[in-house]
Amino acid sequence: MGNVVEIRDLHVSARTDSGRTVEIIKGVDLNVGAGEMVALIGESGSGKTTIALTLLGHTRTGCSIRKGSVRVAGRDVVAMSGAERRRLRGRQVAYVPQSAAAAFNPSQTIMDQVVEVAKIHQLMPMEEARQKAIGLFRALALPDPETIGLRYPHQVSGGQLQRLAAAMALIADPEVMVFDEPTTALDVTTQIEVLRAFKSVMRERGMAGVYVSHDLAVVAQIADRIVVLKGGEVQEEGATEQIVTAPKHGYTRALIDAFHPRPHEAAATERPGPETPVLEVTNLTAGYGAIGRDGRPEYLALKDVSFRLERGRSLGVIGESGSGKSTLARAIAGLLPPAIGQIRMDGVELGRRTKDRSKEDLRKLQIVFQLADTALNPNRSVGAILSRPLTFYHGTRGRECEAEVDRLLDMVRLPKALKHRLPPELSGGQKQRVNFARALAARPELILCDEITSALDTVVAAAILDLLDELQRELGLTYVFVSHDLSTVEAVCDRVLVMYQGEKVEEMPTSRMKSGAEHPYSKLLIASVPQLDTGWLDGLDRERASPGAEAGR
Amino acid sequence: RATRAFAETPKSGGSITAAGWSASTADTLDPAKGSLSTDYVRACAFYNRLTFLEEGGDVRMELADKLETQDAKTWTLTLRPDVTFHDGKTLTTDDVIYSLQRHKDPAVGSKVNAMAKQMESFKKVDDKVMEIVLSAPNADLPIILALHHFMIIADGTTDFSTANGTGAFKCEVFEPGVRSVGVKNENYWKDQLPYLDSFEFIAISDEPARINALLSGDIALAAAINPRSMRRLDGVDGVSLSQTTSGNYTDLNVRLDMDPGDKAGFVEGMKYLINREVIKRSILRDLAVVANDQPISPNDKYYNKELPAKEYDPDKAKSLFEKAGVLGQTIPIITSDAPNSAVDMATVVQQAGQEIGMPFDVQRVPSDGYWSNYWLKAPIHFGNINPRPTPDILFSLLYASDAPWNESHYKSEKFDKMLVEARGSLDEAKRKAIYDEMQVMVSEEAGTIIPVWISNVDALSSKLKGMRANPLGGMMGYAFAEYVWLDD
Amino acid sequence: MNALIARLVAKRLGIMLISLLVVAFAVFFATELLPGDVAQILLGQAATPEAVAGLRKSMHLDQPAFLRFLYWLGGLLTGDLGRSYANNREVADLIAGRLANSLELAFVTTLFSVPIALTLGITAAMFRGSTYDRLVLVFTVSVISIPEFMVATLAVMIFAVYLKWLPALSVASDVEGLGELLRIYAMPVITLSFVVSAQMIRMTRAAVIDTLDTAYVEMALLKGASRRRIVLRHALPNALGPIVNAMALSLSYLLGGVIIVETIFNYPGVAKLMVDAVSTRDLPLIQSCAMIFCVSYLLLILIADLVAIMANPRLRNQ
Amino acid sequence: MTMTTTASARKGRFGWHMNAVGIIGAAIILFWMVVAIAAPWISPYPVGQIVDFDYYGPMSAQFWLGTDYLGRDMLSRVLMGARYTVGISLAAVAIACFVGVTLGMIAAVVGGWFDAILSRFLDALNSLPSLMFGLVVVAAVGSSMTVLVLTIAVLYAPGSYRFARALAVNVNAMDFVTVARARGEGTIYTIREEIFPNIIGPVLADFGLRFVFIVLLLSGLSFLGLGVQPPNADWGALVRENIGGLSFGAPAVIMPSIAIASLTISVNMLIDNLPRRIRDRSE
Ligand SMILES: Nc1ncnc2c1ncn2[C@@H]1O[C@H](COP(=O)(O)OP(=O)(O)OP(=O)(O)O)[C@@H](O)[C@H]1O
Ligand SMILES: Nc1ncnc2c1ncn2[C@@H]1O[C@H](COP(=O)(O)OP(=O)(O)OP(=O)(O)O)[C@@H](O)[C@H]1O
Ligand SMILES: [Mg+2]
Ligand SMILES: [Mg+2]
Repeated sequence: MGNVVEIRDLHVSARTDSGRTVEIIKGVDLNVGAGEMVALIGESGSGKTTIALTLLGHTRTGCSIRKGSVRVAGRDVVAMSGAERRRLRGRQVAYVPQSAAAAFNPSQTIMDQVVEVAKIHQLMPMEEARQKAIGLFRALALPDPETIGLRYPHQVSGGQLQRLAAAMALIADPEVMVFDEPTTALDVTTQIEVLRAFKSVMRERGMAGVYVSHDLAVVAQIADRIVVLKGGEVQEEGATEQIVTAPKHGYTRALIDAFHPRPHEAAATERPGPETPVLEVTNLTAGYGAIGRDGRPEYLALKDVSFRLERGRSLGVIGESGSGKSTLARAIAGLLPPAIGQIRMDGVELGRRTKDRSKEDLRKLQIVFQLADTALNPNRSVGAILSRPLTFYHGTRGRECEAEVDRLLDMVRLPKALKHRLPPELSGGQKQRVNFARALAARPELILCDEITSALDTVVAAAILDLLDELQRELGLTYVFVSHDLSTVEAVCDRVLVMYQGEKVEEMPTSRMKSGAEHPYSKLLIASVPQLDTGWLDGLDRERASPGAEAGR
Repeated sequence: RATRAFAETPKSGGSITAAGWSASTADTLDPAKGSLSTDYVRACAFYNRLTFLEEGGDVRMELADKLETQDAKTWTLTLRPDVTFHDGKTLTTDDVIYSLQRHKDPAVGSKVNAMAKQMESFKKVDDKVMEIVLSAPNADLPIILALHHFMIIADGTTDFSTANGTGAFKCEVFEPGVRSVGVKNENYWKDQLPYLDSFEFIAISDEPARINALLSGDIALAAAINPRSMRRLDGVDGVSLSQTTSGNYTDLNVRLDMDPGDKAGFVEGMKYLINREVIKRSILRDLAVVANDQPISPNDKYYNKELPAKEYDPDKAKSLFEKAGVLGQTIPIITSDAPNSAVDMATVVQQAGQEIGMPFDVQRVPSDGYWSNYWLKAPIHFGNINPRPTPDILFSLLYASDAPWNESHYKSEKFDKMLVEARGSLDEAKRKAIYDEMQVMVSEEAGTIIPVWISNVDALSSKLKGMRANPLGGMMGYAFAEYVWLDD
Repeated sequence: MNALIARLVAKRLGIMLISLLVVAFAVFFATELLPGDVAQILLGQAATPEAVAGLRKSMHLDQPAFLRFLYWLGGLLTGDLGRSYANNREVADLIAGRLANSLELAFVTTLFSVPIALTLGITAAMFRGSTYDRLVLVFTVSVISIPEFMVATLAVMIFAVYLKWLPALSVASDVEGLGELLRIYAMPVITLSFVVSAQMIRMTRAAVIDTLDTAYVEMALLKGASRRRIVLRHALPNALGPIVNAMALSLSYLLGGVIIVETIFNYPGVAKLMVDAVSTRDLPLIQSCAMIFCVSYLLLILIADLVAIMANPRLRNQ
Repeated sequence: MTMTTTASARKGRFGWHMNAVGIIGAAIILFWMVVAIAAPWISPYPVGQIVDFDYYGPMSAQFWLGTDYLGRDMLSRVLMGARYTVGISLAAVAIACFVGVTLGMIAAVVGGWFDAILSRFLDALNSLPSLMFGLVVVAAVGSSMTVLVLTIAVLYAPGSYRFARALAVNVNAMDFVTVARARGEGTIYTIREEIFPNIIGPVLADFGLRFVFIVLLLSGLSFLGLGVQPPNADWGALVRENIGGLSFGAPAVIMPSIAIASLTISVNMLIDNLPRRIRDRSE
């Protein structure tokens, strides 16, 4: 039997806003055999999504297939008419998007959207389609398979939505499934569930698939073969085992290196004793919604959290999505006034909200957000973004300010020429560096980092983590590092604090994390981190009898 | 053009819709309060007056059978015997006394309160005969009683949501600001009249819309056509025009008691600066007659033919302004859309001023509230005077020292004396002589500059016959409904 | 869900009452600021001081204006709109017929213009960037840049005077049958539709384009849905909120803002009534009209918000 | 993530490029602005002078755009009218949008009572009939160019406010605004530097539409006695006073209409085709 998918010499070009045409896929060949799962990995912007979409005969606005053929089940989608292509989509090739939350129409019930493919292509009576969907829900280990379809997208969790998106793709029994980073937005415990569900369904039905990801560890669990992309070109291709254990290409090696975090070395000057901590949080309780009569908000996202943090140290805060990590950071920064509890910096109690804090207090404590895209004003140049805190806190202006900006850019390893660019003209990694440099510009003592590497691909993330580590040593900074990714925490933190449903369940040194976690939730969390080992997921399945109930919440 | 052949024989039947130019919620069926054309049209259709002013300015008896006097002070009025109101009640002197008396009560809000005050007392002789005693002799009483406001209503009427009159039509619908419908009064005291079975009167304030409605056949009569629309109507089949040059005028008033009107020579300068010929030709498209700064119209038998209109003479005006010491000063002129064509006239004056180095600052103010806020008040402003049937009414309303509408605040004892003298005189020749002199005085001394007489033009479907001119205004002095007929 | 809507409606009604009060006061002071009063304006050229004083007394205008205003407000609470100063009729009677006319016209215009605006807006969004789209955009701007009175006058000249298809006036008095009704409303409705559609078309286009850019629309495309299905089933329901809001704002114009159309077609509606009332300084009538406009404006916005909520399950099921 | 990916394609400074349609729009606007400034020198006749005893005259060598209802030269009137239409409308729309947008942004950032009260107040202002408002203004402060511009600005600011507020509320929820707040920045800085650049695109589009409405409103207000005084007239007023010539297609009514359309359409053409740098800032 031949290949289900055959891509030959694919060239995709895009027209930029200024009218230039750039080539984003430069002659890619790809085969997917029957029942085979091929992974496309590579850094952001390498063209993974673009290739995946060509399997459905689709290119995003402004892009077009310039040359080459994409054969799916023997027919070339490039040469097809619009109507033929419509018939292909959903029925023969199905797509599971990166963010299921965005891919579901918020105003229709899930069931309507899941069976829509059947309706569009008139594959079966609606009742039958519904029954089939319920069967799929069950196969994908979704809770309440009978009724979950009646809910609206916002009424189910992210992990569930991701599985529902898979059900939506599977309803028509397609020959090829295309997964576009289906787990990137999920936290580790959920990710495991989703991966497991995908794997079993695919295996059961013997479908072919293309799996797009930048996460090698994830890919290692699910793919038979891996294709490594960079800049729209194939760098290396091989069986999973080979790529993971014996990469040939330099770029692949860099990817794999980046995956193994360099363990954090504790700060050199281990100062002993009862020095006043930089940050001391006691009994912090905060939440959202209307403030009740007892002074507590309607919904508590943070319950009675306390910890201390010494100068030059870093504290990792981990926990699943919604466990209150960001809320903690926001409360400390004064963006969300706490209902109860105190926050002391250098022994002095801080005001509850930014308005109540002195400029000096604000300067000493800086916060860096997860999404550099939204944290940087898209309309101010990098230079302007960086010089504002300098002018605001230190009154630096003119030439002096320019010099300082250059120094900051240098510090975060960015070329000076970037100063004149606007954020949308930067890559993700560059943006995150600028985001971080802005915090440094204030010359702070304590930086709150809220998932600053989660949105980045591994190579870029590793570079940022290195930078963080280095700056800490150079400038004696103190970090609170919020993340759901344990390996990053491992890379920068001295201690970790595990959060679960708004409560601190455990705190321990990073070094003891793998072995010494006591709380069952901490244990689950730590065990869920994918390993760069093709057998890890299957091994885990054998280890654990039933899939965790938490993820389905 | 207005006086079309009257030889055709009238036909009875049919109904028409006619459109005036303004209506509002203040529309009323109370003749005393009437102020707009719609009010007058309704009043003429639903009520009757004691007398009626004919085309040539002669008085015809209407509800009155006879109106006689010896001394122009005490008048004996005899009513027609056969008149009934719409509700069936017979007309008596009580109704007349009630109708006239109420104008003197300020609470009624009568528009002719000032004129009614001279009717000192009324004496009922019997049901058909009564006496009216004036405070001072006035030979014009029969004409005064022909004014629209002096319509006769039934004794004791206070509710004007419908009309109970003696007129040719009965009021069927009255929606203020919207429309009114009258149906033929079968018991009308005049033989044959009215010819129409019913008529509807509406107002279309937008002039092009009014013409369009006529051209499309939606209405049979469009009143008050703008001269510049003539080109649209000229030569159009099925449309005829009815033109009346009555005493309507828009005047430029310079108050004599205020700067700059109090400076000798200024007013005279203005009289030379105003280009009457241009106003007549360009603004009014020749639907006007050049006037000579006094209010009595050329159709009137008392019109002073010897009195010339001042020619446009910018040089003379300039030297007069120089004499007055105002040359080069910026002088404001208040204008508005409320007085007919006043904005255009103001620009003509302004342009002329500019040429001799006399800058005028033309200020167009809202027509809303113009009459109460600017008219009679601003130092230089425009006014608009509707036709009045007698020189006496005009002079006492506009030029006597105590005149309520003394537009230029003209004051002359000699003038006041002459006015009283003429009023009380039954000697025609003497009156004519006095009025001639008064016209000269006003023309030379007062600050009211009357450039032209404005003709009123109504456009009508050529099926509509029987329209004639009337000194009281357009639409046959608003009384057309009673006299017109449809020809097919 | 019903509780939420009930709460929202209750809150909005509360706000509406406050707004109405504010508007009532504002209108009152504005009227007071205008020179001249009813008596003076009614007497017009004949307004001698004695005559004005007499008339004022007889109309009970000699009481302080503010007192009369409060009195009117009090009457309003019991549903009594008072009597018109200008012609001493019940304000309610004066308004009733004309409001009905205005509502009728607004209703017919809405029926006519909303589908057209939706179609043009949606299709322009579907073919964004195409010549068709550009044409629609230029068309909308041209339409709003032609003065309303010109559109109306042209329409009359063409359809009534030359072609004689339609009457030049739209007196809704004695209508027989649907055909007659359509004939009578045709021109005012066309003119008004020109005026109100432009904004609606632009907003609809923008809102639909916004949703067409979303991931779920792309997803629908990848499921093989046709363009029609994508727009009607996926984009439109999610763009409904902003669209309905824009429509509400445009349609709120149909009651108070149609003075030109009412004048040219001699259509007896409330806009002209209000202008009359202002020019005669007829306080009770001005106030009542202002209240009507304000209420209709707020009601439309409320309806728009409710539609937006009903269309959005996230809000609906809060 | 898609934002990141498109970024690389946008590299380079090509954002200032403007397409042909935009350039045509700008050229027409520029043309009218030059006309507005130079009008008194290039008008062949004084605006108020009656140059022809005929009226609604056709286009001729002597009177390029014919004559109006009084026989005045239409070309001169249109040229001088440009002063008022372009000048007043631009000034008024600029003020209305400036005030509306500023207040809208402040309301969005400050929120709470300030927002609630301001919104209610402006809603109420919005439901005041504009005719009445115009009359009150003339009665209270008289009439001058400044008053006219301010009146229009007041009439149009509430709409602008509503629009800008809705946009600003969305931007206000973005992280970079939170960062500024965490830094301790004041309201003025926040709205000027963080919010405004991100709503400018839609605000400009709104500006274009509002401009069109103001051009037309102008003629209505001059009939109330506000602003442009005879013998001058803005274009809307020229159309209105010559509307009687419409039935025989007099240039006196056609020409000012074309002038209005050319200006309003080109303003919108320019705005719709502004360099992406400016227009798409908020995307
Ligand atoms: N519509 C577009 N117009 C212009 N360039 C585009 C467009 N869409 C994508 N690109 C460019 O094409 C390249 C490949 O994009 P693609 O989305 O396929 O990358 P990816 O590998 O999926 O990245 P990511 O991991 O961030 O999802 C990128 O450089 C991107 O900037
Ligand atoms: N503005 C808000 N209003 C109401 N609830 C909120 C708000 N922001 C967050 N929450 C809720 O508070 C809880 C904690 O949220 P938080 O953002 O702190 O989680 P997190 O641990 O940072 O999660 P993630 O890993 O997804 O960022 C969640 O259940 C969330 O739904
Ligand atoms: Mg991608
Ligand atoms: Mg978070």
